[in-house]
Amino acid sequence: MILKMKKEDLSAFLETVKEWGELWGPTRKGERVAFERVEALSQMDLKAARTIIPPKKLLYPPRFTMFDFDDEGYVERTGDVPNRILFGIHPCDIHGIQIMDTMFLEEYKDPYYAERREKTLLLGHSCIPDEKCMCFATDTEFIAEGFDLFFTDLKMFYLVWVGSSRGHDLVRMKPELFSRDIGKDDILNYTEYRKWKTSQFSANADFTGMPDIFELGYDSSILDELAEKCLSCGQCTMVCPTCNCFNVVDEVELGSVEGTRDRFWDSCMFREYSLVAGGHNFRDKRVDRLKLWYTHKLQAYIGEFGEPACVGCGRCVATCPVDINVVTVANALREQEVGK
Amino acid sequence: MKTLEVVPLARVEGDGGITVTLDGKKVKKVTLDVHEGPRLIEQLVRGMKPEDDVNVVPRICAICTLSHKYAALRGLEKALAIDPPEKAQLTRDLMMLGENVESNSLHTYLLALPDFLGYPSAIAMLNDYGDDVKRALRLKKFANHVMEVTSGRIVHGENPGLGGFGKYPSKKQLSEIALRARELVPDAVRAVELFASFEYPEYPEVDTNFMSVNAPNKRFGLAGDTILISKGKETDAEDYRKLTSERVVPHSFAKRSDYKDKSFAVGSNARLINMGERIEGRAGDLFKEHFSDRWLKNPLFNNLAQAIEMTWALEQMPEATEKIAALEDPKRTEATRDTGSGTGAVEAPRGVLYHHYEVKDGLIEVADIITPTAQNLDDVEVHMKACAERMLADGRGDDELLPALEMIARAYDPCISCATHLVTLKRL
Amino acid sequence: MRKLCVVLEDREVQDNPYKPEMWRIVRRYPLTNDVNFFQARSVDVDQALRMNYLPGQFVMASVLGEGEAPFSISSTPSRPGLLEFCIQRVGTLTETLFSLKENQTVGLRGPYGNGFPIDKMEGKDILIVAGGLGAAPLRSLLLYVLDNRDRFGDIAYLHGARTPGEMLFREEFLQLKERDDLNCLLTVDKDDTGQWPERVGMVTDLFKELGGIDAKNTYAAVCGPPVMYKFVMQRLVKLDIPKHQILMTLERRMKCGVGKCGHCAIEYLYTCIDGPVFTYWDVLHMKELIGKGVSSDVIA
Amino acid sequence: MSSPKIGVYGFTGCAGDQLMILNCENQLVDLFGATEIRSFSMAKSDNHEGELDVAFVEGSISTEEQLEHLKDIRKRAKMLIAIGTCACWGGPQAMKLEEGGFEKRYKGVYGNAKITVSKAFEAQPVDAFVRVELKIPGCPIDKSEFLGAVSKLVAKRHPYLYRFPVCAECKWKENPCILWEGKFCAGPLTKAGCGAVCPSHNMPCVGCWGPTDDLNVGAEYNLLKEKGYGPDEIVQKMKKFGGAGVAKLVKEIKPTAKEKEANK
Ligand SMILES: Cc1cc2nc3c(=O)[nH]c(=O)nc-3n(C[C@H](O)[C@H](O)[C@H](O)COP(=O)(O)OP(=O)(O)OC[C@H]3O[C@@H](n4cnc5c(N)ncnc54)[C@H](O)[C@@H]3O)c2cc1C
Ligand code: SF4
Ligand code: SF4
Ligand code: SF4
Repeated sequence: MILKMKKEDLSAFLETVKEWGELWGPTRKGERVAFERVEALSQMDLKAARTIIPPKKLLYPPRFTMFDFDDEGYVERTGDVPNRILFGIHPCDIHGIQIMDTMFLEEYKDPYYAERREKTLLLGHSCIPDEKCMCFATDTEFIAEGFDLFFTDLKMFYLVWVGSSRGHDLVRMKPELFSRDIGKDDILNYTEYRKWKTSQFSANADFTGMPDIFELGYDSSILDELAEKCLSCGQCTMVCPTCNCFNVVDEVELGSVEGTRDRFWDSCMFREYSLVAGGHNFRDKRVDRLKLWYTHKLQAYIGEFGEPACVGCGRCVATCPVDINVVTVANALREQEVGK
Repeated sequence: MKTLEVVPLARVEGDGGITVTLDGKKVKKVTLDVHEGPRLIEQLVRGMKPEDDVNVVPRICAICTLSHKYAALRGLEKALAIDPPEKAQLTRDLMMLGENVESNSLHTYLLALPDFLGYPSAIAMLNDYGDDVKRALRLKKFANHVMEVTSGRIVHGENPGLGGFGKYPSKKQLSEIALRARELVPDAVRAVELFASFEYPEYPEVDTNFMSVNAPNKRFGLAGDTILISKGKETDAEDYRKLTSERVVPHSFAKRSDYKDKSFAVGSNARLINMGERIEGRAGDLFKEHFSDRWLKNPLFNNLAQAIEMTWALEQMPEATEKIAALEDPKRTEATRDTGSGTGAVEAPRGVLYHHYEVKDGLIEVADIITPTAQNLDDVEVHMKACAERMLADGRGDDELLPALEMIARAYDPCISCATHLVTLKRL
Repeated sequence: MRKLCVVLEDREVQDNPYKPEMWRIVRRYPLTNDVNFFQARSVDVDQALRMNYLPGQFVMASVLGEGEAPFSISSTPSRPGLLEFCIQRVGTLTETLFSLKENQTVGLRGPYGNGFPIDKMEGKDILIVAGGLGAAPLRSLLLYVLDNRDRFGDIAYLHGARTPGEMLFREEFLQLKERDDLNCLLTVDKDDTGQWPERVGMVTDLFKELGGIDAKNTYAAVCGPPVMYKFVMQRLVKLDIPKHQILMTLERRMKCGVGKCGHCAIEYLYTCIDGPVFTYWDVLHMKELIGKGVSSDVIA
Repeated sequence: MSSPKIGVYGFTGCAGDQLMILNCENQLVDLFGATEIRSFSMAKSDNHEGELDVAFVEGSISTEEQLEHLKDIRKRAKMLIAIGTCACWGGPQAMKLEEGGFEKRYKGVYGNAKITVSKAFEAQPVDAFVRVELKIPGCPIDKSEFLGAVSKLVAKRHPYLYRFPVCAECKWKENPCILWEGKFCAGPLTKAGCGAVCPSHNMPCVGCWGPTDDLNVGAEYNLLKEKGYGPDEIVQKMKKFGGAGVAKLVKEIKPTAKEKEANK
């Protein structure tokens, strides 16, 4: 279902749906763009290309408690998650959440992710690509499903895709703001918009044939050259919408048998990640870790699911201080040369 | 009731000791020794960029970390001709108020009070003075919070930098501080009342000099560009060397200072003696009520001075936070030259702290740091010696002498990483 | 045929796959100087019934306040009730496990992993090659095939240890030698006791004593230290056992056991759900492992 | 469970770590309840030396007298834990470790005057002299990291400290990267545990937790050089806190292929 909404009505709409839960959206403070809890549309920056951390932080916080325990056993800590409406997420991030859903909601469903996912409504928003966006190369620049509502900004008005029954419920909270009256001009407008968006990309990204190119170039020294530059800082994994690795530790309370089992974001770029007891490390060399990361994103996942585990959001491009990212790695492998 | 938090605060000491050498009834020597290992920080920062120096020098002392940071910033900003924005200045003032309350509350209530009340430690006071111990902890916790909000963390915060702050406290944080500061004023006043109610023994009384930084605009404050010497006399902070001729003594890794061959005192006492009349509000009234000529001779009054000062600091906070909140967050000011020299003088809780720098082509060539405890050491020895002599003449025994001397040493609030309270008597 | 395989529906019984259930340690005693035998019984009977597993599967074991780690089940599902493990003391969690007394509890969840493909192995000859701690999962397989003796062809069990003192389940295996429906060959690298009744030498030397095997009809299961794999694989390939009938278990760091934490991933395979049992053919495709001992020589 | 006997000792440093222990207002009661604090001279005067289960040692070692004391503590303690970056790595006073020049610097401060208290030498971390079971770094230590480790010890469990760099925590806090702006940040070289306080205040990490397990000092060096920093300045910035640990690492910095080319 696609509806139409006047742009000036958005604020009122968000004000209404806030009744259902906390409103979250992209905010800017200097260089920092982040999804934060807001009170009104005016606090959001809908023009920003991307937040530093993707919306995964709301579904899967950097560190949280899984269980409380005492000497009787473990009791899961769930149930304290508020309802949230996440406004302003872009198609790439919704694709990212879909990949996370596959990870966490299918076989062995993760109750922590599931709870937050269940309580978070996704209200997408169209975006203006910048020079780092490469969703055109991963086929994630548009989105057809996975959201509750999706707002496409066509300058004069919004086209609003209703993607779920819960999205529809939101519409029903303020039906007078929406119309079904879509005419020929609107369709033309939308076609123009798609063309315009497609013409905006400038990143030099091309992932075609990646699985084979990876296979062929796996042992090439090009990857060693890149790895020599890698700081092992792990920023790339923290900002990637499809990175889901975690570590688990137990904490105990001082002088007591009680404690918590906590879980926090880990990174395959860290040495400890593949370290096993006795000191053996399956990926002691930085290049082995780099290979794991990039085979996972650009090869293995394609082999398994037919699409890369990269949604083209450009975060690794915007984050890695030494320019190691899906684009530079793919190009280096293809051209057998580390680009400038 | 279970309020055991005070236990560890019973005694704070550093690595060192006081040695009193007696020969019959005569005092041969009183020395305050510092065994704390040497760190040579001034030498280490040579060749460093100023921005790196301000990370390193606060590590001289965990209790006065912000004073070191501020003194270094002042010295280096002068050297590099940086004029920090007003909001930065105000926020620095606030952070200094925080450090002042933290240190003064700890020292008055938890370290000195047991001495005056005749308890071995603050924990021992719990039964009879439990409320006071709780007051102390309240004040200290709040002051730590002020330091954390302004400087980034409780100890060695890196938020204050050259030309300004990395991040300014939020309006919400500021208004919370204002509110809490108002609530806590009575706790500070109570300390004043307690210390004003004691009899101060005459044994340690000796005339001495007092030095303190002269706060600008005829106000009471904790930083400035000139130094006041025993009221009246004023010297530019850049001439700090004339005020504090430093020397090394064989029994200590801490250097000593004197002024014109005579000892002098710095600290709350000195600040109030030199500038106390400028204080307004409740603290001003308290000062007028309790100040007397005996303050000029007897270091034990330092505790009373600290309590009054703590009241002042709390009273300042609401206005300080309002001013900060009213301003937009400015960018940090950049250096306008890369060669120059400057001396930063601030009032650390225990007295004047100097950081002098000479910078050449963007690198530090000379760093000279003079800590308040170093300046006080001679004065501590002078007063202890006088006290010991008089008490011995009066036929007092070692068991009375020892605590009396400890009490004097502690009254100066010697910084824990440079000096201590432990007294040993050595009979020849 | 009895269905032992843990299927999806069973898994969903556990609504929080990370949640350990409490089990009581009923016995714990040393097998060697750094390996202990643990026997555990579920505190909750239903839980014990749910714990139907395959040889080669593992559980995640928790000690309160210390953490969690994967351990192969050493007992056989053909003797239900108690779970058995043999655990080597190598790090933090294992050290704390060794400090637990009988009757104290541990948290267990599982079983996880694919286990050995029992269905496919039925009717075939079975060749088991164990080295060191590799005997932990292989004991489960061995006991299972022996308990279901009529459903398998010839069975050979080859086991190497460094010294007699370091051989896990030494007495148990020596006793198995008595059986004439099993070719049980035991060897030690070095006999430091002078009392060792069996062979001295490498596991690979035992292959000489196997006699002729019907390679195409044989499933080989191998588990042991990395160096052993290298040589044993060469032998097995030389014997002409098809590479997809050579089974090996891989070990990786694990934090969840259910394919979420990422640590055990090798390319797109997760050791915890796609493994830990892999065929040699699978492993030959793992680029990460090529050139790292396991498979290099065979490719060359 | 009998409560472990604990001692807390301070050597050359700022006493900040002991102060942080005292600043754990809310947990102090528990700490004193769950353990038997035999010696903690900064906190109390009735100190009993003797056998210890755990000795916490703050500060670097820089005089003969301290060294004797340290060895004595080691002898009495089942477990010795270095707390704070000075004890773990040497701290700021060890930043010139392995560069020589101690005598000169000593004279620069004390001139030729004789100090009889004890003989001084260049400050070094505790593990340069005795075995250390665990390092809890930080300048000063972080309350929760410290208490987390102590709670585990009291419960007879193994403490777990983050082994990855500050950058991880920095990203958890969603800060823009300072290196990206072309400015120095020691985050990638520094062990996490502080919560990335400095980058969260828009200030670069100065490295006060000391080096982390896994870092690429060469890569950071090259990156900063590309951004216009001079070689000496980079090394100096890296060495501010990490003392012995970083001194070893900077030796590994090798010229890049490009530099080698240029030098030819
Ligand atoms: C499928 C599988 C089956 C195993 N079966 C057995 C067995 O039957 N007996 C036995 O003694 N050991 C077995 N191991 C190895 C065992 O898991 C490790 O020895 C154990 O994790 C060491 O934990 P630790 O806390 O003592 O070591 P530490 O070095 O302190 O490790 C800390 C944590 O890292 C992880 N970790 C470290 N080493 C390993 C490793 N080798 N594998 C997986 N995670 C690791 C764990 O989460 C562990 O708790 C098995 C491993 C796997 C993957
Ligand atoms: S690839 Fe870049 S972001 Fe990732 S760990 Fe290496 S340096 Fe850090
Ligand atoms: S700002 Fe510093 S700590 Fe944060 S990610 Fe960048 S390099 Fe790491
Ligand atoms: S960010 Fe770096 S400098 Fe700041 S506290 Fe953490 S470790 Fe220390």
